Parts: sequence; C-alpha cells; structure tokens
Amino acid sequence: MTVDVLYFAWLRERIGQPSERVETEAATVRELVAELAARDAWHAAAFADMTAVRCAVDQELADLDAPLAGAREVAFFPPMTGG
Amino acid sequence: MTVDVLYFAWLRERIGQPSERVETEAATVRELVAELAARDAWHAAAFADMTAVRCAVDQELADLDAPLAGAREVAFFPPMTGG
Amino acid sequence: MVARVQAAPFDLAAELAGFGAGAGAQVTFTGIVRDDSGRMAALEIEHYPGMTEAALTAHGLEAARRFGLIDWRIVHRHGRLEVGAQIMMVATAARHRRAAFEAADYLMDWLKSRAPFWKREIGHDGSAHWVEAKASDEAALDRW
Amino acid sequence: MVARVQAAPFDLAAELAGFGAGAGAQVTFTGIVRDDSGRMAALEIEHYPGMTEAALTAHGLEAARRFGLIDWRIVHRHGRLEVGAQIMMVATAARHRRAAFEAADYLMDWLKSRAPFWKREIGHDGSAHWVEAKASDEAALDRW
Repeated sequence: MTVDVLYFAWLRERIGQPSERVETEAATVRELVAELAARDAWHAAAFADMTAVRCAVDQELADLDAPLAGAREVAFFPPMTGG
Repeated sequence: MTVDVLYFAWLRERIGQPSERVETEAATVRELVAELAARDAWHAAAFADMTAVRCAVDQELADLDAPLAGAREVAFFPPMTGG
Repeated sequence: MVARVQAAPFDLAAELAGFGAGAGAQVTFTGIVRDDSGRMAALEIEHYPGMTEAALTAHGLEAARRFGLIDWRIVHRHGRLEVGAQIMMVATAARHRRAAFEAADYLMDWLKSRAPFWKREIGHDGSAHWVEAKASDEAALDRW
Repeated sequence: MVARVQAAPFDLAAELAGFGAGAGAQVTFTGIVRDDSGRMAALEIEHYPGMTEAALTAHGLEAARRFGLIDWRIVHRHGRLEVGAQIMMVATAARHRRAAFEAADYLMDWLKSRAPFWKREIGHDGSAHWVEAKASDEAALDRW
C-alpha cells in the first residue's frame, strides 16, 4: 500500500524532509519504523530512540503496535509541547 | 467604652438601622451580643440564631469569644456570599 | 497588585492591559449574574465599606506570597446588577500555569465565604431575598 | 465552541465578546512567551496542519461534555513569537465556577502533552533548540 509519512520538529530536521510517500507492506507502525530506519543514516538517526518518538495514524495519536491496514497518512514527531 | 456597632444585610433590615453607637462594658463579642439582644424585639430577632451571624472587630473577622478591649467598631452580618 | 470595589462595570481587557509583565501564565475568572429560577431580574450586592478593599488587598497579597504570583487583580462590584452583568473578576499572573490556576481558584474560594459581600436576589415581581451562604462554599476553603 | 490555530495575535476581549451567554462563571487562561534564561529572543511553534484544529475541536467537545460547559474556546498561535507575546488561550464558561476552573485546567494539561504543537527556542545569538517535553506535563494529565 501507499502511505504518506510526515515528520515534525527534530524528526523533520534529522530526516531532511517534511514528508515522503512510501510503498510498504508493514502491518503495524513498528514494522513501518523498521523499514524506514533501514533506508539511510538520517532515518536511522531519527528513529534511534523510539521512546522519544510519538506517532499519529490518519491524524489520530497511535502507539507502535497500531495496525496500518487502510492508513493513508502516518506522522512521526517528538513528544508534544504545546500550550 | 464607646463602640460603633454596624449591621449588614438581613441583620440591618431586622434591626432597622445600619449602625448605632453603644456604651458597653462587655469584655467579649458574646457579652456585647447579649446586651444588644436584650434591647428590644428587633435586636432579639436579629441575634436569635447566632449560628447564622458572623462578626468583625475593627474590620477583622472575629469569633464570639474575641475580646472587645480597645475595639472601636464591631460589625454583625450573615455568612458572606461574595464572588 | 490591585483590589477595587466599585458600582461601575469593569472592562476585562482594560484590567489586563500591562498586567503581569514577565509572567508565562495568566488566569482570569469572571463571575456573571445568572438566573437559575427564571424569576430573577437582578442581584443587589451590599458590602462593608472600609473593610472590603482592605480585606481584598490583604488577601491578594497573601495569595501572591503563597503561590509566588507576579501580579494579581481583584475587582468586585456592588449595587444592583442585572442578570447577565459581570459581578466580579480575579486575575492572576505567574511564571507557570499551575500557580496561576491555583491562586485564582483559592482567591475565589476565599471571596465566596470570607469577603464581606452579601447578595440579594431581586425578582421580576419586585420580591427580594438574601442569598444564603452554601455549606459547600465554606467547605471549599478547607481544601487549601 | 470554537478552536482555531493561527499565526496572528488574538484579542482576548474580542474572543470573549458574546462568549458563554447564560453562564455564571468564565475562566480564561493565556500563555505568554517567557524568557527564563535571559538568552531567548523568541519561540517558534510548529504544528500539524490538518490534525491540529480537528484534535483541538474534538477535545474541546469532550471537555464540554465532561464538565458540562456552556461554551469553550481554544486559540493557539504558530510561527515565530517574541518574548512577551501571547502563545495561546483557553476560555471556558459554565454555570458554576468549579466546572469552569476544572475544564480550563484540564484543557491546558491536555494541550501541553497531547496537542500536536512543538516549540523551538530561538536565542539572541540565532541559536535554536527544540523544547523537550516535561515528564510533569505528561503526568499532569493523569490527574483527570
């Protein structure tokens, strides 16, 4: 399936782009992260410490074990600091 | 000693005046209340239920056993309902 | 660091102009005349001139010490206030949100049960009766 | 019942015009850019367009149900905000003060740790670093 992957804050900076379109058969967010981290050193650095990474699937907060079936947009970002 | 006694809210209405100047030898607020309540039916009605009466001595909240020595102004009123 | 008692309406925006410079968090509370019964036309608020502003000021200063406020403001109206009118406001400013929230909450609990104001409900039919203090308002202050 | 994300400043008085008709209690919280180190010139706030307003709206509605709010409003800015500038505001209106206070406090705890905003501190020297989330902000949400 085709998924738009979005990056925010320092993940965006580390990876060097705000988004990319990926072809994946990953069943969960965790499997998608493994695929992305294997791409290059920048992706690997961004996903090196997953305790510092949060995720949203189709704009809803999700955890690493969330299923990806049917997802169109997956976003990765650091813990939020609004307000 | 001479004390200005002030009444607020329904105590003022029951007693029929906002303040009066009294001569008293009362040592505490409680003794002053006893003297005032003995004056007439209106005062007696105002002080009939002391659980519903609050007091300030020289503009500081005080309880019935507060001493009156040196006091110039004593106020009686119902529980406060500001805000 | 201002406490005022006045008959006139207040303007929240004007009260906050220049308020709390250097703060990271500002909280305001505004109390409004509410008609629960459908029969009320207005509130009449009586206070204890002389005692009121001094008590509000002393208590604002105490809250500032206790919660480390950078600034605070209390404005309370008296006289006749129609349904929908503002009754009073509290504003607090602190470095962090927790202190600003707690100080405003505390000041309100104090105002409700220890500040010398009394409210009378005026009905559309001209009736008037004094609002009784709520045990819950007295109890609220025990939280602090 | 409005949530907005915008670069422009907001005017608290304008936001409160007509807000919360019928309420007895209004609470506002305003967050302001604070320089703790003496070296900060501004904050830069990034957000997740598309997700942000939807998440704010969904959460405002949830708070309204949970606390019985008559009205609520959330405005959050993004982009570069100088020290002293407003970052965001929350306003809540309810019949009684407890609900208005608690809902505002709850919405702030949620915004701090669950709304998709990220802050970067910009120094006078042009340096930039991302503000790390505080464990205390995550923990604050557990109170509810």
